[in-house]
Amino acid sequence: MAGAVQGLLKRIMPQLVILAAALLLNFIVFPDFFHVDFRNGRLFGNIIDVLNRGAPTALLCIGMTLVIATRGIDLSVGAVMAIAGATAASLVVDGHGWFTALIGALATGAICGFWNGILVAVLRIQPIVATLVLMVAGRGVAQLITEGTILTFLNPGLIRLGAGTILGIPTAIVIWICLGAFVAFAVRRTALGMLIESIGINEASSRLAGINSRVLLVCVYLVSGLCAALAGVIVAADIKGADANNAGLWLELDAILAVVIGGNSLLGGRFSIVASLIGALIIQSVNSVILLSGMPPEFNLVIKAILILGILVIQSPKVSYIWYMLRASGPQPQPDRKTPRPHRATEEKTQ
Amino acid sequence: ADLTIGFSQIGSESGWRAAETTVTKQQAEERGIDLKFADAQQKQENQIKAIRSFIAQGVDGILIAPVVATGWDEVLEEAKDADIPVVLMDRTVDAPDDLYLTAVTSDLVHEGNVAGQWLVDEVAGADCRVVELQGTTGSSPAIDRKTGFEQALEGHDNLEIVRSQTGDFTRSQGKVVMESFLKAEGGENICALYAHNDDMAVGAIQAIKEAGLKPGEDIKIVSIDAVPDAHLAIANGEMNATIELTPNMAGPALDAMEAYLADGTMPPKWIQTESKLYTAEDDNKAVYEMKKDLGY
Amino acid sequence: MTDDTAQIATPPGAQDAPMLRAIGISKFFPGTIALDDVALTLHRGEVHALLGENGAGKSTLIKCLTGAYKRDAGVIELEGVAITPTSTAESQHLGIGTVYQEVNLLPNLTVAENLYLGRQPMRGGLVSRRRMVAEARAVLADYGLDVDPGEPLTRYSVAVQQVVAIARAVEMSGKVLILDEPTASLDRDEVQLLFSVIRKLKARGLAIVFVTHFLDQVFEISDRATVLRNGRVVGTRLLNTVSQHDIVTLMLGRQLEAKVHDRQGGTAGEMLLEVADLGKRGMLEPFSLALHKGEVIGLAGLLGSGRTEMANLLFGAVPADGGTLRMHGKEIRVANPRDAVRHGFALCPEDRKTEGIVGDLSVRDNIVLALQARQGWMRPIPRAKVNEIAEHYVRTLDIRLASLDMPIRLLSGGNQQKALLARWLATSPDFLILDEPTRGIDVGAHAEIIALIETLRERGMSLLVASSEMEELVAYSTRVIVLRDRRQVAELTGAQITADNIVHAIADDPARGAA
Amino acid sequence: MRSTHLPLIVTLVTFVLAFALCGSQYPSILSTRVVANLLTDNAFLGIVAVGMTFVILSGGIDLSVGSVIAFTGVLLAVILRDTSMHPLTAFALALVITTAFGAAMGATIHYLEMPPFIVTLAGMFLARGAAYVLSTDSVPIDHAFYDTLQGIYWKAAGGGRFRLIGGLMVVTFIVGAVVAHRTRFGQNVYALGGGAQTAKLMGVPLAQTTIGIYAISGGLAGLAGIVFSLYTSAGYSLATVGVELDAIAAVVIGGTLLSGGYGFVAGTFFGILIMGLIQTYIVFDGTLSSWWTKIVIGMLLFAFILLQKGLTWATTVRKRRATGSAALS
Ligand SMILES: Nc1ncnc2c1ncn2[C@@H]1O[C@H](COP(=O)(O)OP(=O)(O)OP(=O)(O)O)[C@@H](O)[C@H]1O
Ligand SMILES: Nc1ncnc2c1ncn2[C@@H]1O[C@H](COP(=O)(O)OP(=O)(O)OP(=O)(O)O)[C@@H](O)[C@H]1O
Ligand SMILES: [Mg+2]
Ligand SMILES: [Mg+2]
Repeated sequence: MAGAVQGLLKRIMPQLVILAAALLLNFIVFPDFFHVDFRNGRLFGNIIDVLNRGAPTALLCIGMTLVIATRGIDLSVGAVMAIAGATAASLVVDGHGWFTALIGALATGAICGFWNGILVAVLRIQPIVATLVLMVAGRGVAQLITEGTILTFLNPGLIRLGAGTILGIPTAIVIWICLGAFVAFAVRRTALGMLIESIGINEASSRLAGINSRVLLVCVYLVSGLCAALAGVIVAADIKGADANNAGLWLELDAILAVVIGGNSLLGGRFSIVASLIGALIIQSVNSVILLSGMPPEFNLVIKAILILGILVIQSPKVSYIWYMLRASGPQPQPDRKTPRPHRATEEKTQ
Repeated sequence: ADLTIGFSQIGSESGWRAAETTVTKQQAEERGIDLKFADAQQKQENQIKAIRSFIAQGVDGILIAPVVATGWDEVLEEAKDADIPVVLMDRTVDAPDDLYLTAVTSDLVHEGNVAGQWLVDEVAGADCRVVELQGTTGSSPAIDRKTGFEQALEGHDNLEIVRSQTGDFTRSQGKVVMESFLKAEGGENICALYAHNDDMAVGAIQAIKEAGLKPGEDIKIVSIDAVPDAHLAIANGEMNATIELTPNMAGPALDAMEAYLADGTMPPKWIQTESKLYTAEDDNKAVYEMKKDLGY
Repeated sequence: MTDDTAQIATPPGAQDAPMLRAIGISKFFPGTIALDDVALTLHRGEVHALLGENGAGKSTLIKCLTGAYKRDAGVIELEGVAITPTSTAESQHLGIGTVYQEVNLLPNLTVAENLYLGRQPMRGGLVSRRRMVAEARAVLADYGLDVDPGEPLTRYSVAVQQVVAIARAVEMSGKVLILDEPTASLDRDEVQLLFSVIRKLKARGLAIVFVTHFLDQVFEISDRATVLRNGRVVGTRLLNTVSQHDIVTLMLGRQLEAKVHDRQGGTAGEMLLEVADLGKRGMLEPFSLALHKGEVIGLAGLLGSGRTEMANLLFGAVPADGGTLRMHGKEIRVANPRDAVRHGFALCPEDRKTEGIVGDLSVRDNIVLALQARQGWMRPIPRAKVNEIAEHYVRTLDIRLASLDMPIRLLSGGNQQKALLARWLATSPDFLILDEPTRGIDVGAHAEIIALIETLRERGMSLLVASSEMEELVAYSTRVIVLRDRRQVAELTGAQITADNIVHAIADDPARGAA
Repeated sequence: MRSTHLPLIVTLVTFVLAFALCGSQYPSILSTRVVANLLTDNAFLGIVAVGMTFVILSGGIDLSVGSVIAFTGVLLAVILRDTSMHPLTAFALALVITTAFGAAMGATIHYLEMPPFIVTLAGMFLARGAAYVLSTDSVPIDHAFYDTLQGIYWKAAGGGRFRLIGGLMVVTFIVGAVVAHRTRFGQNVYALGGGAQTAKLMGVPLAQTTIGIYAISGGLAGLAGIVFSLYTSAGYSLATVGVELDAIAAVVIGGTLLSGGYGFVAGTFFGILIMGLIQTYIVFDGTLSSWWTKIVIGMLLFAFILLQKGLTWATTVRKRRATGSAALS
């Protein structure tokens, strides 16, 4: 047990360091960054914002991590967010309760995930393309539900999910931390984690070893769909309205970025959800730097690009291998796990 | 004879845009015009493709809501050659004006100007630190509405724009960015918010509330478009003013088109729609009821 | 023993300067010393066998010589000039052609493209595909291979691919040719064709390194042999001065007592599995088979005869399009490997790289994978249990590794094979299917595995073993099924099971082209 | 016909069928105008798609192209506005910059062993951001030379105008096809897609090839940027958002496997035409609302992928049956 914790720490150390650096940067551009106080019933401060605004990405990258671990990718999550938000909104607008709305939204998310799963696992369409379909069409579906308008709602129950608080902590924060913890724990306490990694590394072998790769794949995309749906509901609740066209726009890229910053290989295999979550926070802190710096908006993208690049280079396998070579040897640290990445990219290719 | 008219719409990125589409379709229907609608998904190339297809199809006239001012000469020439009249909606293009019949637009700079003017009068000389929520970086509404607003503030040193960041014309970004403003400046040090569209303003209102301040009182809010939710907010005293950008550009446009096709009457090159200012004085409840079914 | 033997052991015809000399080569991997101060001298026109147990360091040495790995110490001289190739490309330009252990060709290219990658015949600055195909056909003909070079490589069997890889290496090698277990998946005739090519090159004065675990092949083709053990050279011998026995002792560092098995009561046990005309169109003619407990059925046949297909069909890896299976008398459905595992089947596939190992998972996880899969994800095997299982098999199968946590792809070929065996033994199956179980396994392990099969049989397990090695089949089979052209052509039992009989059953075979 | 050519055939057939189908519904689709429009309007997309084909064939992906096009456009516009540089010089400069940019990404991918998806994603932000910094406003280009270039077209019977840029695209495709299939570099690209590690052991110069591939993609994105600026005679930092996805879709519809190693440049050409056809069809129909447009595009994309899968699968199964025995004879 203690060993497991230690292992986890060892695994997420680079991410923690980078996160610390990013927060420090915030502190430099805005000295009051770490200041938190309690205003009309809620914790109030930039740190809280980072946690709160990181929620959608964080939720997305829980599912995305699993998908990527199976050597897949899910471009549709942004669109699924929009659909789920729209569903929830239209349900409450039609006078249903917030719980019904939530369930309805999650259901649509599940359906979307299932669809992706079938395309990937059964029809054997390459994940990028398979999910591209829903990425394109999904937003349309969402707008179909809202008929192109921003569907505003006033249902307090639903709004609480996004803008409310629990014991002064914004609900969104509570949700993503709990879900993240739960999933991370679940995959490691059961054999799921290992089986998912196994099919991500070599599906042929895994099938021959008797793993039910199809069902597993479908489940993984389903989970991704559910996470996206939850994120969608939170985003909609946060602005008291479902904005079909903009909700979660391009957020899939942030989620994938978070997973990679979390040190997970896009080629599947070993994964760590916790690390991905930290990755999401890193991205959000970068956004926060941009907002607080007060630079004119035309610089946003350049700043973001440069910071992200820096981060990725720092933890790129090669660089960390050099690190590791400088520090004397130890049994199998990251480098040897990662350096041969291109390696596996290329074996067991059987089209 | 009932006409076939192609309409190349930018997309459906905002409530206002959706309303414009709805109204256009209604207008066409009333006139018994067969409207061919093409959504360009925010891409100029798609609009150009659409127009070319309209020409190939031999429609009687073309309506364009250009996504950007530049880059239309070539395709407009082709339309001219096929002598199909083109009417621009809600944005002019910088092409020789013999290439299109007329342009039905509001004056974006003017809108910003009205907003600025209102704020100047509102604060009446008192010092006021203003924060600005810009539209999508690079989009002409964002640029012009900024310019207009700044023009209005010129010479009024009591008004100062202390922070200006893009909120991408969306509610959620509006809220996020406003949150950061409130922290970076301190809510009590901000006296007014100028948002380039109502969606962002509505988002910002929520951020202000969550910060424990009273939108409309502690922080004055003026924005542009006059979408239903904005009227509602004004009615609830959470917002102070909005400048209307009418979604009904198609009415005048189609009138001009029909007249021209009927007997070649040349409309003026620019049909400006009015930029009406709505404040708490107006009966926003009523306006809301009236507008809320226009598909905003 | 010291290396002065190397000086003694210089071939008569080699007074001139050596073609390639490597001195003091060392290579360290985290947790392993793969090579420790290794010396190797190759003379012109000699075939030099490189021998050693699994994990002795043969492949690593080769990779260091060809620049696939960066050596940590040592000097390499080619014709007296020190060289430090940093990539295979470089060593190729220097005239060192190599066939690495696993078939290393590109599945997406055609045979010809694979053969000529990097040196395509050009015309007018452009690659001339027609000439490429024509030349490829000519070259492959030397190896008795009549395939369409314009077709994708993957259309042909492992064997064909292996030959193409060899042909490519030969074409590349102006001075040195290195073959790492080239014959692992070849059958007799192909081996003979290969040897005739090697002799030609030898006559042309090339130096040839030949890695294999088949000692009789070593003695047939090689002049000298260098033996590695745990990354050290334990000796270099002129082969006409020593016996197989000496070499084996040198490799293992101990005597290998050859035990003779006498099998009585082959089909003693009760009926386990009855297969009735199972088959798949275009892959394998429907066949029937009755398998008793404690029976080892050997599958003999030439490459491409359909042994792998039979194994795959039985295991549900390839869905059959007809036939029934009855286990313990009652009918069962095996539509996919999961069903098979549930019914106590197990299959060690032929192609360990793409169908066996899960490269990046630790050896530990790889060993328990099948067991875990059968238990389902809800019931994880407790950590302690996992370690226990893993350690048990690492011990009993003598798998050489730095730690149970190292990714399995870092194990040497033979050790990977053992780990896979462990994976399936851990599920304690009733019916174990082995497809080429001893491919790439060293003599010591070879004997161990044969012994293992024996003990499993005695414990009442039933096995189906596909193998290209007659002696091996004879050693453990209680019954031998011979396949030809994807059809069962003969069944030998009891006393009939002799190498000759099997060869005959296979041999009288009209059509035999590719593969 | 070789089994490897199958996807190409499939795409071609699909296009012809689709074209005939649309034509039967809207006869005016079969006019020279529409054909000319297909070439003109998709010129820039086609040119990027050629580069994208190389990248995807090598098992990589390049998300930066859309931004690079926009950047090039803005760069040209700003140069021509603020300096007296001749367009041709500006073109050369732009091509050098974008090619270098691509090469830099390739180098990062190879030497730092970072996944292309991420490196080019960062590249996408960077290029777009650079465009913003140059000018957020859209900058019109009016230069005599541009007018002359735009003036070059052949007006076919039926009013279709075959413009310079359309021709440029076709030329790019032809050159691309030759490079991919008839040069050693091209073969190395395929090898890389088949398996980097194996390719390395077979002596393929990984660094050189990878960098080359992304340089080509960058360079062609630059060329596409030039074409786009000719197309719109302006530079706009918000232009061509998401074009990378269109290009990827075109490449995939064209029968190239995203996992690399299998595919044809020519296939991409038909992929482009198919996508163009979809849009034309939707416009001709003219009844779809904004959201149905999205949905229909998605569904058609899906339909094409499915059709390909189906055809490929059907034929390969037959093939395998054949091989079973072929391998032996
Ligand atoms: N990349 C690596 N990282 C760590 N250890 C390695 C690596 N490659 C090889 N080894 C270890 O080096 C030793 C030698 O491996 P090598 O493949 O050379 O053995 P071999 O003689 O070829 O065995 P075989 O006959 O089974 O092919 C083995 O213990 C193997 O585990
Ligand atoms: N799925 C397949 N499609 C087409 N051909 C195949 C397929 N599987 C095998 N073959 C061909 O059928 C022949 C059978 O190969 P296979 O390896 O199964 O035979 P084998 O008897 O197992 O020989 P070995 O196991 O010694 O290689 C090979 O020539 C191979 O090319
Ligand atoms: Mg080896
Ligand atoms: Mg076989």
